[in-house]
Amino acid sequence: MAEPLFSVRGLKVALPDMTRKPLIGRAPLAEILKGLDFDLPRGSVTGIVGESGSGKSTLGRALVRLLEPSAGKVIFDGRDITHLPEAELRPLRRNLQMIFQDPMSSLNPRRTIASIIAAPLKQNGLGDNLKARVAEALQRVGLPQSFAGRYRHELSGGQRQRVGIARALALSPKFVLADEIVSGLDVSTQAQILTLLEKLAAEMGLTVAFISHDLSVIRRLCRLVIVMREGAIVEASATDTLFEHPQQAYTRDLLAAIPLPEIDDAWLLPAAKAPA
Amino acid sequence: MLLQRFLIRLLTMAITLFGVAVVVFVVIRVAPGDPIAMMLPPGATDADVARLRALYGLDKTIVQQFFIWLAGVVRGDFGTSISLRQDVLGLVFNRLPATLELAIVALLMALAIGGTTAILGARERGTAVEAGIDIASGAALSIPDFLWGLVLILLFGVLVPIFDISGRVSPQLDLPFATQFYLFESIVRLRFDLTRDLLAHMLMPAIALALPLAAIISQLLKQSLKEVLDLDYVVLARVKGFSETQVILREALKNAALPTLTLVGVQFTFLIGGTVIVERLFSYEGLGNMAIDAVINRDLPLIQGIVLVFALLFVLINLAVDMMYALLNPRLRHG
Amino acid sequence: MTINRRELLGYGAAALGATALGLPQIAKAAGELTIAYNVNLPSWDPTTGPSAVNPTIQGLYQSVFDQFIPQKPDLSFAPGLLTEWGWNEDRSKIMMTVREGVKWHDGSPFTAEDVVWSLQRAGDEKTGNPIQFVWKNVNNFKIDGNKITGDVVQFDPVYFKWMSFLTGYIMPKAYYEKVGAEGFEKAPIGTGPYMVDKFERNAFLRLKANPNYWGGKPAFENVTIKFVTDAASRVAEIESGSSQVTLEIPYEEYDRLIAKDGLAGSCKNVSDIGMIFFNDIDVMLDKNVRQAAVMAVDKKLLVDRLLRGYGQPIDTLETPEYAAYDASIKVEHNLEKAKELLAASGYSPEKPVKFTIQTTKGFKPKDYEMIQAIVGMWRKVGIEATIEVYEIAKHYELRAADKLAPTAFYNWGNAIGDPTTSTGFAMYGPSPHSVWDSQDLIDMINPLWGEKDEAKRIAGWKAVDKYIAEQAYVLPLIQYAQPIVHAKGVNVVQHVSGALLPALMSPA
Amino acid sequence: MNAPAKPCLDIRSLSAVLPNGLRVLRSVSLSVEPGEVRALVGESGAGKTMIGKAVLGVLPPSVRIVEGDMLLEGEDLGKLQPRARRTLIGARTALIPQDPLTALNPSRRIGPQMTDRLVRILGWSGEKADARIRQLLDEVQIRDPERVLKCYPHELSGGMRQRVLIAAAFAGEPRLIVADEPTTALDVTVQKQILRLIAQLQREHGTAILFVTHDLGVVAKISQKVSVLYAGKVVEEAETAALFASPQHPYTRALMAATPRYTDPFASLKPVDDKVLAGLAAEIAASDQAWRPPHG
Repeated sequence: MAEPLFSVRGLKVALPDMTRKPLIGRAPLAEILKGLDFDLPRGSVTGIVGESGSGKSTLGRALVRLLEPSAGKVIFDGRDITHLPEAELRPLRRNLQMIFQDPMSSLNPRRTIASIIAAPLKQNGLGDNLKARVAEALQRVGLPQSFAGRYRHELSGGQRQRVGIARALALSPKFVLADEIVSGLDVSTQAQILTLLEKLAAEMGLTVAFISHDLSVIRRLCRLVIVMREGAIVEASATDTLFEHPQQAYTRDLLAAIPLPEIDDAWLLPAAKAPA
Repeated sequence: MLLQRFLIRLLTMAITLFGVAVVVFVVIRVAPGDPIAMMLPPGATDADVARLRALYGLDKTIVQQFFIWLAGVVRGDFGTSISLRQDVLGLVFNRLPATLELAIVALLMALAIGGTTAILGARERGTAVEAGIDIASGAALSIPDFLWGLVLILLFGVLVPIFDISGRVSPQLDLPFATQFYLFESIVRLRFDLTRDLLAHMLMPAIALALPLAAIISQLLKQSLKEVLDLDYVVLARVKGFSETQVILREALKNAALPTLTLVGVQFTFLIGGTVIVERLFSYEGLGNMAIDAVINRDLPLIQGIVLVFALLFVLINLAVDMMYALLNPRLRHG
Repeated sequence: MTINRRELLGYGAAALGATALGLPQIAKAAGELTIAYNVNLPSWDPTTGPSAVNPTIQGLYQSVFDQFIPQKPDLSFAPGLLTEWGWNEDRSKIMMTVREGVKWHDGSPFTAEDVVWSLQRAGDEKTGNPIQFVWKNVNNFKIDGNKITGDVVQFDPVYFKWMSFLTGYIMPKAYYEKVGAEGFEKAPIGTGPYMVDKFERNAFLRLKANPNYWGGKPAFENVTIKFVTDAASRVAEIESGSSQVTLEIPYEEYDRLIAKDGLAGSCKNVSDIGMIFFNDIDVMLDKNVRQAAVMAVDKKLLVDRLLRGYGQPIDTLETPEYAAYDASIKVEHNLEKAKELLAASGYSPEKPVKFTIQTTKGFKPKDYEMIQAIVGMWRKVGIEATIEVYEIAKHYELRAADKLAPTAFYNWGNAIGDPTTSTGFAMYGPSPHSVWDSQDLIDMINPLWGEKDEAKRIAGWKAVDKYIAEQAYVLPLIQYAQPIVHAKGVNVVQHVSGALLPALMSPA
Repeated sequence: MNAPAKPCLDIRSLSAVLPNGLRVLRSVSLSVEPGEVRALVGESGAGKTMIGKAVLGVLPPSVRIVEGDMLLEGEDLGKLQPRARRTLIGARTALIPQDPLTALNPSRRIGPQMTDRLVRILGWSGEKADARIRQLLDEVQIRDPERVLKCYPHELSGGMRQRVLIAAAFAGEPRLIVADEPTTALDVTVQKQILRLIAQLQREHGTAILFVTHDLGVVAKISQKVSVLYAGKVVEEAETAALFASPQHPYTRALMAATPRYTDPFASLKPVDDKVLAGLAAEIAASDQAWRPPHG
């Protein structure tokens, strides 16, 4: 068994708490992540689930080193990147890609789709044969070639998210962080994007951290799940295990709170427990 | 915590004022124009020049002069005006109330005019009324205050002479006032005959000062109002059954006023700056009018005193704006 | 748009309020006169600080204080508080006789003590009198009844003329010593035709007729002088009827206003001239250039076109009202001659002589426009002048340091009309006011300062003026006319000194 | 249901257009019976929120109603003067908005924001309104009403704010509540509590609700009847139980298949078939062709 792509030990992240910032001097630090241990195996999709405030997005940002951990260790591909300075991180960046939650705000409105996809390629020294690479990326995410010359506002939500995926995957990264990438989409589009990501992850052997608040989506896509709450890991296990036999009450509550598209008169009754 | 904030604020104010004092002190001494050359009569000799220089302490280096002056200021002595031959602090505080009254009346008018048109424009958004308000405020904004002054003088001073063109009060009147705040004191003393005379003098300069600011307030507030009027809580208020005017006044105005407020603070300092020229135009006996004479005569101590008072005023206005901001924004108040 | 009833009522109320505020002005009582004055009165002490030498406010001082010797509107001298004055034979002593029976505004008697105290105070360095250099020339005053004698320290032929000029005011000794400088600023008294009733700095001055004035009670019982420094506002003041008299407004406005019903005007030449200083540097050392520069200027055209015909071209620094005026000094306007002179020095319109001309803009009526026109006239003959605009304060500083450009526009007032205070200080090298400092002129002027024979002295100055005109050491331009507009119900007598005196006004 | 009771809300053939002539509502008809929860479900652009706004009279100025009637308890809203319509809507309806973070005025305290409608529109006395609000706060399980009433919105969590908004909506005993995606912005656990609250209050107060949502899961739990919308058109209307038992329209079926379901991951999250979309497009085109805008 190969060593995991990510190995995280005792990860802590503290951020300035702007709500408690005094007039002068720094804001006091608030601990967002309170010591996390986990591995992300190579070539698998790991779901990170939690409600707002659970720290799941902070965790994602710490993995791709947009945030510097305050304690603990983050080993990526055998290399300790916990406190790596930005200059040394730069060559690693092409392997640490990110797909954002809001495709609208992460795409520059004044640039064509082609140039949006091409930008990270050029930056990482893959500027040769640019046109072909862009064409390949578009094709990979199922967008027609005619989209190369279009702008952000000419695209639908699902198409924008495809562009986001194309941009991240054009570099054939080792790791992709997908942060709530389907939460703003309609169900029909959501299904398409998930199917696409599922297919690409399998084809390209990607290691993906898939952050979501939606357990249904996680179950479909991920092999492993990490459940987070208030900056700590509640439960982490293989997806089927977690859904069939949730160990923690919190996980069970989360599952019970999901309104399934089926008639269930008991669901809304105050005292009722969800049927086993 | 609050005390700490207050002290820090006080310290920054003091530093700002000191900086202003240094800059003004140096600039007016380096700038062309020498107060002694200004008062040299025909026939004066170089010896006379030297004698007068020594008399006014201008024979020392700028640094020496500054510290002599500063030592005086610390004791509350801002020196003696060269041209008016009186204590600078007394002169300045004697004139300041007139300018403050004018500026405050102008500010109130600007708020009233700007606020009303903003609310009307926001309520009638997309109609000819809004377009009319936009054109009017465009005109008000592109014409500077002193030109408004001239227009007003022509309109209400000459063609339809309903206001007084110059001065602050009719010289014929006997004033019972104990302070220089004539307008406020006339109201407190219930001497509304005097209030009317004071207003008849003050309205034209006040309008001239107020119009450009009113236009800015109108445009900015209208814009913020229109933005706020699309927000969920405003929609909710409409659903509750409130009329558009009620919605604007109760729900939108306070939140829309926040961005306007900061700007009004900044603009108010401009307005006070504008009093200099407008007071001159209307021969209004305020600080600005005196400032122009002081500059013409190169009356160094007086210029310093006036500028420092203006600077103090600006600093205080900023403080007031910050406080108002906190008062209107509960997030900051409890933050 | 929908305006509901409540709003409509609101608008109506606002409109009503505005009209109510603007109700008719307070009715003016008979014997009331309101003047819109062009400058602020800074200080009530006419002998110290910048106001002492500010010619524009002398009219206000002269209403409240008496000068040692008053001047009539034509600049001639007449007996006032001093009824007689003069030198002894060898000019080593002065003698003065003081008018009797005069009272200060507070009712206390005016005496020879006051005269002596005022002279001594004016000559005291410590008071900051900018003209102390004149008054220090006589000291050791002795009083005998209403006669005063004094010892001459250094003979100055203009000493008595200064008694009508800047800082030549008689102040109340006892009162001043009692109330002090601050107290005097608050409640000044004099012996003049008007008493200070109320003074609001930067706002207005209310004067009350002095019933006991030795020269007779003035016609108007109450005079309000509003300080209206902006010319447009002064025009509005007189046009709206708020004021009955005003002065120093643009000539265009003057012509427009006096054509209106109920308004009249007077625009006489006063003792104020416009000139261009030549500095004895660079190309101005070339006499041909100077002469050409003078000859090329059509002064009549400047007066007619720019000043609407008000004012008078001049060829020397003396105006016809001055003691040393010499009508025979004429400089012709001759473009051909100017070209020839320049050609002699190797200049032509194609290859012009170049220098800078400094001017104020808006300090005097049409100053900048006049310089523009002159530069245009010069260009035709082969002079290319670059205009540099400066503030008047900078002019003073540069002139005191003798650092003006080769040519610089300025104006010169000379209310007593003596040649020393015009040609003298303007053209005498050692004076900080002079710009042309050549030795020939210094040598020529030197003996005149102490000349005891008045006729010889005046003749000497005339010769100097003639020499200056020949050498083209300066370019005199015009004598200004002072526009005064007044209601037809008021008679105004214009004083050539430029002082606007309410005591000279009467109901028509 | 033989009683000739008037529907609480009756929308008849409502059409609305944008300035460019595009139809955003296509002859929508639906009714909400008293005490009933009617779900409006659809994806973005389906016009579901637009219908709610049209009922409440808060459509954006760019959207113009060109056809149709809206009857609130038998009163034709279109025939009323603006002022009367506003008052009627204010008195008989309420809105539970989507985002509790933006639906409360940040600069006003909670208390007055909850009582203003009761006092100023319904004309209640201050004491009565206050007592009523406290009662409702208790019903939405807010335990310290004293504190909450004095709070500014930013001092409360999202869930608390939504409770406040729900309490305020029910306080005036409206006949109809428009709930515009009221739980979309909330976490699932909070969503469940809020849905429970709404259902409970709805039952107790007998209020009719027009429940706008994109989530078929929520539809299944809360509504008795449902209208499925696509591109401003009602494509299917049914009792909720019947709809889930046997969806008739291909789009409804596709929507159900696309909806995630953790219990059955591989039967759910199915992309919508292109044939279904093509069929919908044809249906919309046909309906537009048949439609004649009244009076141009």
